[in-house]
Amino acid sequence: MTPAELRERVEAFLAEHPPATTDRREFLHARYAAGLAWVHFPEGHGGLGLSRGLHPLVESLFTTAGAPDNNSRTNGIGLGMVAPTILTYGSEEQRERFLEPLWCGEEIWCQLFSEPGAGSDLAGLATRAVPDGEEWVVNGQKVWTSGAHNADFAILVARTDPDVPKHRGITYFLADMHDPGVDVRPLRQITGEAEFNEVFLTDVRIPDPMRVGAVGDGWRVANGTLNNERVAIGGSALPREGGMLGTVARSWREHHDQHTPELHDRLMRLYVEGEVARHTGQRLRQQLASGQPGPAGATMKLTFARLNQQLSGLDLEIRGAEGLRYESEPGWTMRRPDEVDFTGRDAVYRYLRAKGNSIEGGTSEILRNIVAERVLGLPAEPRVDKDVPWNEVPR
Amino acid sequence: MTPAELRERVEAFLAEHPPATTDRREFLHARYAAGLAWVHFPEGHGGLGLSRGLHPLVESLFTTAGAPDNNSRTNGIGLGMVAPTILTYGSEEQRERFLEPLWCGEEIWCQLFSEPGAGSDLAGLATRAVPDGEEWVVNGQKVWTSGAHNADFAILVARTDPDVPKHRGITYFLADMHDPGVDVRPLRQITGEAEFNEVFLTDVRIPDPMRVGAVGDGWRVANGTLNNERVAIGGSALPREGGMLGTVARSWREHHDQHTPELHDRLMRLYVEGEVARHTGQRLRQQLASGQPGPAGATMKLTFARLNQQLSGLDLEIRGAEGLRYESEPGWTMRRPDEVDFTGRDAVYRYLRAKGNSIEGGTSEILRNIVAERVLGLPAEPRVDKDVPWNEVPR
Amino acid sequence: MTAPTTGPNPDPSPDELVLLDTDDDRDLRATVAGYLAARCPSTAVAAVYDGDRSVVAPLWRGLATELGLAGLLVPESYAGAGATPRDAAVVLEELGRSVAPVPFLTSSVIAATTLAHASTDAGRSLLADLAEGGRTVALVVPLTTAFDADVPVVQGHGQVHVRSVAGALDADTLLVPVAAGDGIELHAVPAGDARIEPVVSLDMSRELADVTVDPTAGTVAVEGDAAAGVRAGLLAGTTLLASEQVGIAQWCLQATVGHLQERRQFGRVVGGFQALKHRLADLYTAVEGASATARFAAAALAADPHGEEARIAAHTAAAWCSDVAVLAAEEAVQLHGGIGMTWEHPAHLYLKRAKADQLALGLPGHHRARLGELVGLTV
Amino acid sequence: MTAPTTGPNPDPSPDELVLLDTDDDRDLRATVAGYLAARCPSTAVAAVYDGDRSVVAPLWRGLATELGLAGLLVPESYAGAGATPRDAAVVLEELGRSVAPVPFLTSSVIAATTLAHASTDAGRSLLADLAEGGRTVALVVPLTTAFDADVPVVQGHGQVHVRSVAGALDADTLLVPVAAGDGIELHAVPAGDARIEPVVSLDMSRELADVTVDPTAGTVAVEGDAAAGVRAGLLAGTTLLASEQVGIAQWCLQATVGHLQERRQFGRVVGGFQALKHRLADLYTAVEGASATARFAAAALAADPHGEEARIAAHTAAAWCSDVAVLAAEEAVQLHGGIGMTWEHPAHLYLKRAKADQLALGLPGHHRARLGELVGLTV
Repeated sequence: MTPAELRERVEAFLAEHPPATTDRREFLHARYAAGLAWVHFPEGHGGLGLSRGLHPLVESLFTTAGAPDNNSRTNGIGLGMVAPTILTYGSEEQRERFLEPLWCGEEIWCQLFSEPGAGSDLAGLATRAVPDGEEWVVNGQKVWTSGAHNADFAILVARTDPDVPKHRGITYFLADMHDPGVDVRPLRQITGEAEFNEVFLTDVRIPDPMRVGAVGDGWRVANGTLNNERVAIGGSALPREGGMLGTVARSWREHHDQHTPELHDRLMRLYVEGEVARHTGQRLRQQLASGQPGPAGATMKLTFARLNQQLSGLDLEIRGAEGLRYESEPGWTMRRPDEVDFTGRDAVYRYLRAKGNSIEGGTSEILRNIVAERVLGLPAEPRVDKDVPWNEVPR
Repeated sequence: MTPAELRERVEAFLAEHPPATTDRREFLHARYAAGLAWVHFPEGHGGLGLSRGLHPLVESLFTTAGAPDNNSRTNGIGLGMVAPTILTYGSEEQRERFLEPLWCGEEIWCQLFSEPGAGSDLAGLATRAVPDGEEWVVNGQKVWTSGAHNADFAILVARTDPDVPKHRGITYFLADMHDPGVDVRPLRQITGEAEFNEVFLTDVRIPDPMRVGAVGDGWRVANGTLNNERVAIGGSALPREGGMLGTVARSWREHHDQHTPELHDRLMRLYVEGEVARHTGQRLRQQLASGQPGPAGATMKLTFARLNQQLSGLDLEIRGAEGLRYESEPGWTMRRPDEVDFTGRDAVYRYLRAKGNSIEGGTSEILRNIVAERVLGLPAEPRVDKDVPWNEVPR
Repeated sequence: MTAPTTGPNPDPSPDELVLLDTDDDRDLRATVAGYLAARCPSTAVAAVYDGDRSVVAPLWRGLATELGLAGLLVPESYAGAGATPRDAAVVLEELGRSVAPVPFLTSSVIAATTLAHASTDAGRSLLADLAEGGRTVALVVPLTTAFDADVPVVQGHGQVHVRSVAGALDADTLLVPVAAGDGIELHAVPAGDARIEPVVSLDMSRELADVTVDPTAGTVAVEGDAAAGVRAGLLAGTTLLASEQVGIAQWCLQATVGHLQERRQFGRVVGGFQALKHRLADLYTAVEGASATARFAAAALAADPHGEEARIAAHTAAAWCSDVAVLAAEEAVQLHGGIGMTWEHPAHLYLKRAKADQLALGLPGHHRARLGELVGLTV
Repeated sequence: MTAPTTGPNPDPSPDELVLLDTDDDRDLRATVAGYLAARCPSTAVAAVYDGDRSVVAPLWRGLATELGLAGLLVPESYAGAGATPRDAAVVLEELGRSVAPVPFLTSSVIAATTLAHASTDAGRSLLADLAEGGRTVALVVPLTTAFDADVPVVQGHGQVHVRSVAGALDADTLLVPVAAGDGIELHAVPAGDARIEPVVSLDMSRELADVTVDPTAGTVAVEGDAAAGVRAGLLAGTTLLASEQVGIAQWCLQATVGHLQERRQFGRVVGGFQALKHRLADLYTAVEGASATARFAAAALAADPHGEEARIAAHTAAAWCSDVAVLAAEEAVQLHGGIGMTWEHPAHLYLKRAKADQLALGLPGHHRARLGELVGLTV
């Protein structure tokens, strides 16, 4: 289907379901049924089996038409990571059960992957899942779980066989966050608030049909999920002066008293890098659209994190004495925000929060390894734990 | 002995041997005999057994008095590396034979360490030394030998036992560069000239008494030599705007037409770093003088290399169109200079030559390993070749 | 390939400034460090961010009077310790190392050095009270004021507003620069006679306040042209802030190295991964440079507080140490991984102090530009 | 810890500029690359530094006429290929990749684009001759002239001297900007009528010359205000120099990765050491950015040569690609170890070209400052 044809199809749908007058829930389910939810998904599952590159076009047409939102902000993990994983690795039963309510924003998802002892080395995870009849019994601790306190379901990786090397003893599950054994506790971060959670799992029971992929094959499935995450990051087009760059450019234009040639050149260096990132992202999307596989996500995320951090740090210098004040509500007071808010809060928040950008979703160190090994073909790190049973590796 | 007493001692010597009227050779041998050659050496070997920290004082008093120079420029390796090695690891016979003519600049030394296949991994060297009666027969190729074409003697490391792990099969020798088996060929570098040489060794014969340290103990001795090298680098005090910084500051003052705020801030960043390096060096010398061991050389050499490179690169930008011209004699024409000339030649030469500063005498990568492991106590790299016989390691 | 070796020493300066700790320095450091270890846990500093300032007053009283640090830089003739900026540098390295929420920099360095120019009995007795720890004083200028900028004076009638003042919350006496004719005089105003509103600050361990004060209030402490005194105070503050930044940077480097020596991933000690080793080696080099440079600046100020060398050294130290402390804190957060992003781990306290210090008393770029003017390198 | 995911696409721009090679691009690239591989070995380029320029003339004749690149950007109405800057970008990536010592940039890009403003028969026929490869033309300005600076005109009487001109040594015709009233006109001067002295240059693969010429000599190619033409020529030169820099950077990255995949030390492949892996990953990211940005600039120039977008993109590409090419060449020399410092290894040819290109047509800092003015960010 050509972009033009697709555009017609969307316009036809909008004519039939005027956003202004159509009930939100009805609109969303109709859009799903029409295959216009995510056009790169197969027919019958909210898509039309088109190329991924066409999705942004559809998205923007609906946005422009004022179509109702499907909780894309609070359900980012569900839409960005869970859905493609269930589509690719899940059972037909799981697709039927989960994809539509997920896309419609009726069921919110979170991700139970990282652990205190398994961050970059996710495959070293220690949460155990033991079979018990038709169910699995899960015990362990997860951390850095965003949205766990709002989530209905979670994607979960647990160790089902400690006696084999770490990558081979992991299994991937869909867990019910309303299970009594799930204890969600806020994890306060340096901004003062708690975006994330620690999740303690005590005898959580998961029916075997909620397993994704084969027993012991969870590492492969988890990598599928994480690749989607990296594609999602920095994967969408920004206008010039979009994102953090626009914010800092505005504060430059507002804080004339602080202008010095030195701050100006640093701003322009970052402006140039922002433009470079924009053009790089555009080319990566064109490669994706034309079916050329690109290293995509990894380099974009590296750049996104560095730019956010350098820009938000420079912003404080540009603001001078005002940069020393943290006056946007609620200041340091502990709270549970629904999302990262790089626009609504002040420069101090942005500076501190941006520090997480090079850690969350794969540290910049791990991403550089990925680029060096998978893109440049340089040798992997010497792996001392690769062929050793998980329970014999020192930790 | 206090600095004041030492100063008196030097002034007495100068009164007895007026530099203006004393024969150069006579003066140098007298200074050696008086223990004022290198006061931190033991009595009888040109020193007074004082602390190393007092040497600069003596050096400057003699310089100020216009005392004759001992070829310190052309014999830098002899003075900086060979002498301390012979003093610490050599036999009494070797000290007697070599130290005085070395210090007086009558015998010039070079260093036969690096090989095409053994640069950073010096211990992987492949030059073989085989015993033959009271002599050793040496075959192999060395590279990056500065001054080999002027040298009378060389310090040489060669493999005497290929069947043990690399560090244990190396022996350290003093070699006669006039041996017929020594073939010195110029190695042209990116400046167009050939400061260094390749040295091909074919059945070079070395009497066993010219061995330094025990057979198989050469790695330990070589490390002693290299540590001296690193102490020597950046080890002497510079005035403000000394070295490359002064050169570039001058070109800033001369090239007014090229001034921009951006170039100015980059210049000032490097100016600050230059001052920081100067203060750091001063403190390191004070630590040395007060007998506190410091990580010394490694961090200074890292800084020295980076500053030289960034300053000389900035200099070309400051000069604009003039920075595109390589007009100092002899331009690109191949020649054999006696020394690195950061002051006599033009900015293009400095830019290109400075590139070597982060490679020669230990690459910056190796130096960072040294700082991380020896100073910060971080783990060493996984060593796959540590316990493997040298001749079984792939190369 | 052999590096060029260095020639004979062109500048031995046998009487060069000493950049090492003396035995006295080591004793002073041990005393301060021990006191802080016992009375200033990082949990107490973090509590300040949640509005619990209970650690502040007793800690400052103890440092000021028990250890007698309040008057460290005050001449003995004013009941001070008559110590030099070199000694204050040692103290500030330790205060930075534990991000102590005390007004030593604002009262005992900036205000005390300014008051050394006191020209009235009121001013002199205030200095003596400060020295004994009886009074804590804050100079009422924005924290971002550079020592070589025009002194921001309070002028106009009635209540005048000064934003983002450091040390005012802890002070019982404010030192207010007031326009007097074509000069500046300093008024000593009881804190109770001014409105001092706390500001939610990036760095709550040096919490700012907005001060509203009547320029005619208080007694005159320095008459005529007090600008010289204010500049001297801010010069001392700039010079010694660099030592605080050194303490911050050293803590961050040490904590990060310690963490990476313990933390294991992929069956290896994380500190053994070469990319991290090289970053830490570079950071170590930068921090070593910072500590030598800050000490040089303090020694230069001690040697000649009015000399150009002291100003050159202050600009150099401010430009370098500000950025190094921020770099060290940012690397600490990053290299601790997720844990460094949590409230529970103290790294954030150092990040916030380091970033606030970078903006304090003139930006690094400002100091580089001014340094250029002093050494004859201008655009 | 999960990264914030991105919301719906705010700017899909379905008609955005294409930054990928088309099939035609791939054919053109293969043709040029194949020709250079056969006729421009790095040893021949190194020989130029020793005064042996024998590779230059036949190589340029072949590229200009056999491959028909001389008139690539010249409209078909002037016997040119009527191609766009996008095509020229592909050619310059390949010329950069083999540091080819040919005047394509100076004659076929800068001079040709300038002459497209020809207003006389002499000028038009010169453009046609250039397009057929019959003539090679050089604009007589210093190589460091920026497209948005005042056009440096030759004025005065008798012999006037212009230093550091690129392409003049290879040209048979010089294009001389001459002051005419309050405007500028361009004179076409036979090379034989001027003194052209070779300059020992940092980059001998684009050897400079000092030109001495009589402003009254030659025939008028562009009358009245030729400044627009010169600026257009230099804008095209700046835009496409970025693609040359991309070719340089890509060669350096590829050669370094290749070397490190082979070289063994400590019993390990050197490319497996993490510190080097991370540096190369960062370099790769920078080089990928450079290639997307240079291509965007060429596409923007093709889309609207007079538009602001083209100027914004040119400044951006010049600022980024200049520094990335230098970084890539410097990393190549460093990471090849000693061998990269030798004359025998080609790395130095790329270092010299990259550094010279950084100084050409305006420094990166100049382009950043001008970009600021265009996007409304000024000091």
